[in-house]
Amino acid sequence: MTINAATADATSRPAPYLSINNVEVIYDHVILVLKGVSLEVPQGSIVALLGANGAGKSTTLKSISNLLRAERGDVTKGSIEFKGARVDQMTPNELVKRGVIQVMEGRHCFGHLTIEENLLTGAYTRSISRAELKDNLEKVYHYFPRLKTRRTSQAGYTSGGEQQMCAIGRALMAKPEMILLDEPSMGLAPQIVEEIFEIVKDLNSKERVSFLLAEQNTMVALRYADFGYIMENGRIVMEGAAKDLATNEDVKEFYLGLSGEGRKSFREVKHYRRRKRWLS
Amino acid sequence: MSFFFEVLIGGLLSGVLYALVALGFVLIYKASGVFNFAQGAMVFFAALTFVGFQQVLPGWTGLEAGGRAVFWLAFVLALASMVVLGILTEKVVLRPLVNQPHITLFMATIGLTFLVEGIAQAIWGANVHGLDLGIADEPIEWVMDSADIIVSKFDVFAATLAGVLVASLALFFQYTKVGRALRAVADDHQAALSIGIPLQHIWAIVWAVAGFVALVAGLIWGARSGVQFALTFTALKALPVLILGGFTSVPGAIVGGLIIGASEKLAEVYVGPMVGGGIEGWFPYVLALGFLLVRPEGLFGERHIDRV
Amino acid sequence: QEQFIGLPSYRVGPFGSNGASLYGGWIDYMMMVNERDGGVNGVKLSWEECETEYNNARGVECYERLKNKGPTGNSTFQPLSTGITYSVLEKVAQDKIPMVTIGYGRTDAADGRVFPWVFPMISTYWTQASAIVNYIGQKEGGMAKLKGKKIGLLYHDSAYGKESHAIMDKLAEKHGFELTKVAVANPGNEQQAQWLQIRQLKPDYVVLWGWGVMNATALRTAAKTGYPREKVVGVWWSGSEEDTIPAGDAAKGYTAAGFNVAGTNYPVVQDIQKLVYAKNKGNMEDKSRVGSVLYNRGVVHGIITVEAIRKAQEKFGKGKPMTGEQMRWGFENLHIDNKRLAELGAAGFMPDLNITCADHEGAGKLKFQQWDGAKWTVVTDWIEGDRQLVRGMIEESAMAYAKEKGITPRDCTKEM
Amino acid sequence: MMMNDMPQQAAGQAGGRRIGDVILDLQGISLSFGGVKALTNISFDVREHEIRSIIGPNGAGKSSMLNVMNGVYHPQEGKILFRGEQRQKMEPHMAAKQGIARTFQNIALFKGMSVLDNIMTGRNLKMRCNLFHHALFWGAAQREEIEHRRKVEEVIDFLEIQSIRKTPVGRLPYGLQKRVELGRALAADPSLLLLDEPMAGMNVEEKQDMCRFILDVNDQFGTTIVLIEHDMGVVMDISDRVVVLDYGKKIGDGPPDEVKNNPDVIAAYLGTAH
Amino acid sequence: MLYREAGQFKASYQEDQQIFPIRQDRIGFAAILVFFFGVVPLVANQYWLQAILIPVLIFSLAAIGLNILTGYAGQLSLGSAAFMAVGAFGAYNFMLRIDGMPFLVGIVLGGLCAAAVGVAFGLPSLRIKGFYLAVATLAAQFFIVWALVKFPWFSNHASSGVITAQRVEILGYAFDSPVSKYLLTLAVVAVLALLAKNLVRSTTGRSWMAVRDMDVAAEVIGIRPMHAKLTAFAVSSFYCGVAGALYAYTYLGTVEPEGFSLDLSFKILFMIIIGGVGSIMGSFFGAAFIVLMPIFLNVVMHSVFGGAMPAGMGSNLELIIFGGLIIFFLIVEPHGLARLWQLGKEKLRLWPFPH
Ligand SMILES: Nc1ncnc2c1ncn2[C@@H]1O[C@H](COP(=O)(O)OP(=O)(O)OP(=O)(O)O)[C@@H](O)[C@H]1O
Ligand SMILES: Nc1ncnc2c1ncn2[C@@H]1O[C@H](COP(=O)(O)OP(=O)(O)OP(=O)(O)O)[C@@H](O)[C@H]1O
Ligand SMILES: CC(C)C[C@H](N)C(=O)O
Ligand SMILES: [Mg+2]
Ligand SMILES: [Mg+2]
Repeated sequence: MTINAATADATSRPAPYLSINNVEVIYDHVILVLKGVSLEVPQGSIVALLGANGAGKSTTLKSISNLLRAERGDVTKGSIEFKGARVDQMTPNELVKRGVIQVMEGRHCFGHLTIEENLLTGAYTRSISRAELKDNLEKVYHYFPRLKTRRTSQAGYTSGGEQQMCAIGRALMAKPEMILLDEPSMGLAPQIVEEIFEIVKDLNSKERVSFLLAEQNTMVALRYADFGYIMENGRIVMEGAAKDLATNEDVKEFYLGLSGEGRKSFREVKHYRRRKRWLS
Repeated sequence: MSFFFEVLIGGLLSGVLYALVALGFVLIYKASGVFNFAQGAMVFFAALTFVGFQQVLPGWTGLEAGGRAVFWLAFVLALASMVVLGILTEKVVLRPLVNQPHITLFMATIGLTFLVEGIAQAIWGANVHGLDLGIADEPIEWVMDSADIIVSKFDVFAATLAGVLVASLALFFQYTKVGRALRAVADDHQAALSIGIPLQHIWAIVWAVAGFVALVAGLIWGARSGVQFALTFTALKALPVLILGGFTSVPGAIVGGLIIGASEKLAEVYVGPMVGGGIEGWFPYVLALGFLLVRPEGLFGERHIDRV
Repeated sequence: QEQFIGLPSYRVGPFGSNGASLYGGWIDYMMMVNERDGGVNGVKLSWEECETEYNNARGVECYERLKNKGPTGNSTFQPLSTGITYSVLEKVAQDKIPMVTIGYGRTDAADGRVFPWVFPMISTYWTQASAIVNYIGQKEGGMAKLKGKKIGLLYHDSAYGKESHAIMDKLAEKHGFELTKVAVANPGNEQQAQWLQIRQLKPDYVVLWGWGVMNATALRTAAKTGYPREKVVGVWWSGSEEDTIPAGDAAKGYTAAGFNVAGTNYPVVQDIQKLVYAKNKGNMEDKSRVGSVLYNRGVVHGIITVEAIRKAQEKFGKGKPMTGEQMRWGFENLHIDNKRLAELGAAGFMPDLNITCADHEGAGKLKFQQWDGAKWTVVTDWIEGDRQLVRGMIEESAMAYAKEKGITPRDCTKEM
Repeated sequence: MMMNDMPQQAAGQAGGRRIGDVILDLQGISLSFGGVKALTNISFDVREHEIRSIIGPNGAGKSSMLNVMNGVYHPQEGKILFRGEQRQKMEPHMAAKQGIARTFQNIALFKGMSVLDNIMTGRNLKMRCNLFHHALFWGAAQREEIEHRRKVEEVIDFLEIQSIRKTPVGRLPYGLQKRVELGRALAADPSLLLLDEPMAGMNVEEKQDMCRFILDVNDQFGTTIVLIEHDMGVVMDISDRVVVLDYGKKIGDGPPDEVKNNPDVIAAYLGTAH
Repeated sequence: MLYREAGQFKASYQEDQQIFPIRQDRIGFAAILVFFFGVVPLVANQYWLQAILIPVLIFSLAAIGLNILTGYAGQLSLGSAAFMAVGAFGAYNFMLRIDGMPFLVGIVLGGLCAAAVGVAFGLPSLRIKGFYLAVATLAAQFFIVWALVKFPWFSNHASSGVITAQRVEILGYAFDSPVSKYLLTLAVVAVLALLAKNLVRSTTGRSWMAVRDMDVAAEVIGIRPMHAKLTAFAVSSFYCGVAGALYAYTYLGTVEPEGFSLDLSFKILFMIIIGGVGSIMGSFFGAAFIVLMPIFLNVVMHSVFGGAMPAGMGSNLELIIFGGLIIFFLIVEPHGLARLWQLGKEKLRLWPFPH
């Protein structure tokens, strides 16, 4: 069922930058969540990881950034390589230093720190001058002007959207090469969603930051991504160039809500639909 | 009236000593959200290690017993032991328990308490020791002469030391990069990990600093009541100070200490006799409770953020 | 042939150092007896320790665990904790194991008619209190001089500390001194308020009724508030090296009661050093503490236990291990006069002792020792308590217990 | 469909939706936290049986508005009338008693409990047995438990979460948690249901399902719904009326089509992309 | 393969609500009951009964009490020992002062005293949370013990403040022997454990857990946090109080206020954390662990090293190993022995397949 849309330009694709090979993840020693996931992110690209709730997107990202252990999860099989080196045994700190950072789903700001302090902690791994730090801060404020007005508030008291911006801004402060972005659009106003994806695009093209983003908002994700993977039940069930996926009938129906004659009103969807399952 | 002041001043000064122990708790709580039950045991461990080295060093090195050289060497070695203890704690206890509920970490520090108490006594024996810092615990004469109020030299010294320690730690937390990272870790382990804050280092640092604070507290308390197992109980004195001042506030520890110290002494002296005395054991807690009802996060503690 | 003795000791926890010294002395004495005499009439002493941590529940567990060890079961139970004493008080009668509580425990158990299985030997807390008052009277130049004097009682705010109240009140009434009780909350490592109160009050003497860290802190704080240590008189649980060494210079001049004295120049202690430590065998990790107050107190425990075995064997068969019941008889008929003490190498080391069916206390005499900054020196001869007064109170209290529990007191004229 | 034996909702039978009277009337609400003005002089109303949406940029005060409605926040100024009665200072559990249920933006499920138990808590208000009955778990308590369990099972069927009944909610993926939260609110048979971004973090298919649930609740039981949502597709499709907030101020109010074309709203919120 | 639930279907909600929905569990549980009620009294010697089983049972009860408060209602408390003391002294005074007071009524009244005191000290929980509350409950711990020492009325003017429990008699039958005391304790604990299990799986328990997990949300859905917290305090203290009364009557016989020290409070806290926070069964595991482990170490130490080691060293090694084991267990399973047990069963269910 895999659409091998990429075959044509396979040769021209850059060497794997981040690659995950056949990774299996088990939580709590008994709950098998990822059942052999493989995917690649070429340097300088935006790759989207799509899939329903509970498919294992976040788990995949966490297995890359090595945050799994803190949740009593374990990579029991497979390997993860970044720029040719195995990274599965590295601490998150080492990974961040190598340029891979994750923005976790559900915001996770430091509630008792102010917005500005939150951003500053983002630069923890870098040893830079005060001036440069300030510069970086300004850059983030430039991307998210809302944060600037709330800079002295404790993050715990800011609105959901503000926290999301704070989390992304904080990651930017680390000046990463590769960002693992988990559901960036969740809870954001449409305008901000667009803005955030514009920022992603911007960083990608201007600063050659690569992105692996897990998204539910398939429509927007596919619009900005170069390549996409679709996950179901802990497995990759489909992969392909973003524009190909966007035109695939199944994807259109199940992930974009478009059927034959274009978008259907939410009011009109009369019956619960059973998703077509690719596997298991 | 002078009696009142005597009690008040005595109370304030002992309050500072409570603060010194409370400080160790605050450090660790602030940096990892862990309520370190082992703080009292660490105070004991530190003091015992110091005294132990003081006793064995002359034999090992031929230095003059009770001399300055031995004192400082013992201090350095005790400090080194505390740092090692801190690092080991991080490696063996905290690292595998990252991101676990606070109560689990709390319990782990209880296990640590047994461990530390056992190790301390297994190495140095269970004997009690005296400890002399060279500053007599006697009234300052000119105050005594002029106002007939007892103010102990030793207490003033200890209070100054505690004040300096508190001030520098407060600044450290508020204004340095590491200080900020510490606070971040306390809020959310996982998020801190995700942005590359090396929890391991941070925790090792904090536990080492807490070990240093424990050493200072141990020396001072040890000089006051001897180096013996009961030093672990100093922690009990620190608890009401903590809740009154707020678990997360370094200056809170000092202010809480002052309030608790002064009021418990005054209560014991003026209220105690009416109800048969011995109220010092619970009075600080009841007082702290009263404060908490007005400010549930302690005087200077961070407010608990509770949003929906 | 072995005589088994279960030792519910404590070597960790807040009183670990006290327990280590005392049980050390006791064990060393038994080792010495085994070495020197090959046991008691050929019956070797054997023992097993059980860590109680000075904790009642664990004490009970130790009691039960040790109960049936050895060929004849545990022959005596001596937990060195009033709390544990209370917890096993009824069990010892059921299991027929004599409990000997030397200088602690339940005071009214000295009435052997009601408490056949319990022996608060040498001296009870009440006798001690009155002996201390007698000592103070002696110092002042006669009991009559006590009238109008002020005595402060600084006590550990617990059942143990409160044990002093009833008797001290009585004595204050009798001798006409003014008694002020000052409580110290557990654990007692902060006493600023109490001593400022004392300073305000300016008592002629302060009786220190403490245990553990409270003692050293009291002395330290007395020094801090300028109260002369010469005027502080401690009870026997406040008068050991464990209390004075941590107090450092502040302890100089402090006097405390004791039913045994410190020092190594008693033949019995020297025998231990010769026969045990010279062979690298002793129980004490820190040999310099051999001869300390609590260590020697442990030796007293040893002497009393061994002499009771000897006594019991005289009646029930030499060279045989004794059962608890037989041991009880031994304890109840224990007479250690000064001659015997001299034979044991313990003349002046502890008071002579005469236990009877009715009187399980048996001595009621104390010596007072003063700390000179490095060691204890005995400053008085044996001073007796007001045994008549105390005995009256004991009997009253014991009878009340008997009534509550439905016990008919033994008729001691019919014993033996 | 199912749940048709829920007694007290007589209205809205046979799928006929009719908007009724004002059920909740907010007049001149102002709320601030320290220096932050979260809401400034906001007035609007909610009518019986309608789906009323609140939209606005992040930090506009939408969630705060919901918190005001059910008593979590107490506004400094303004009046709140529920079914024509002015509310004095109102604690959340009193609001619940009056029939207001809600879901939360950051899922507020009881993490240590199973799905079933979570939804059962929704029926808490309807339970009559006391502690002693519960301790014995016999007779009345058991009967009551079973009776409510039946209702809860209906909710579970309705939301199609039968298979995860006994799973601890902490382990569930985000979307399902949202659904469970809706279930907990529904279990209380609310007359007014406040939903704070119920579809955040869902893909289109799941959103469709969720819309269906919301519409069905609204249709069948006539439950009034106040909805906060950032997906304009959803909001415009299913709401009857929409309020637009911008940094604490109301900048628009009316039927979807009108709001969609309001220039202020476009500038502040929708942007040009939509 | 024996441990499978396949083929067991629940036809009614009633069946689904059973405490042990799986048949094998029911059989196992029945076997355990038979063992403890029927076999143990026949085979256990006095040491096991008096020094191990009775205290384990009593501490289990106290741990259930604390678990209700901390594990289910989320209110951390360090005052459990004090509530035990109230139960013990309460029961003592009821039996002392009211002639012919039946034993069981006496201990229930003792428990009720504890419940009342518990509610009083629980009032601050309406405002104070987490560790702040934990430290605040220390006020209860110290104050209660102080009051019991200070006011001689409580101990019937015994000079030492120590009370001696009256004889235990039910309907003329005297519970004197270890076996009868054991059975009495077991019966009381079993019944109360069952009631506790019922409570926590009912609406009451759910509202406790709701308040624990998120009190704002609980309030929003109509649970009154005040009511939930105070009932938790009341029930919890009641359990601790009854445990305290049993402690005095069937275990020690004589108790003093200081016996109910902070140490004991901590011990009970250890029990629930090691056993499993929020698990009735875990309370039993935890109590057994905390009571047995030091004894076990002590015995092992003696038999392995005997006299070979300096005397103090053995005791210190015990401490070290005990502390180490606590940490070890927490690392292996932060949710306690009860969770370990559950995971074990889950594995068994899947066995021989890994997932
Ligand atoms: N800590 C954990 N312990 C046990 N199971 C977990 C844990 N975290 C996640 N899971 C399970 O792993 C599966 C995948 O979860 P994951 O969070 O990776 O999904 P997702 O694709 O990110 O979903 P969503 O879109 O809802 O975020 C889910 O079924 C979930 O229940
Ligand atoms: N309890 C509080 N304390 C302090 N400030 C608060 C509190 N609650 C809300 N605020 C502030 O009020 C403003 C409105 O917040 P609210 O959560 O209502 O926004 P929102 O419209 O729901 O935004 P979003 O769409 O991002 O969820 C924000 O700036 C927030 O920081
Ligand atoms: C050595 C101990 C027996 C003294 C103690 N205070 C007690 O009486 O319990
Ligand atoms: Mg996810
Ligand atoms: Mg919101």
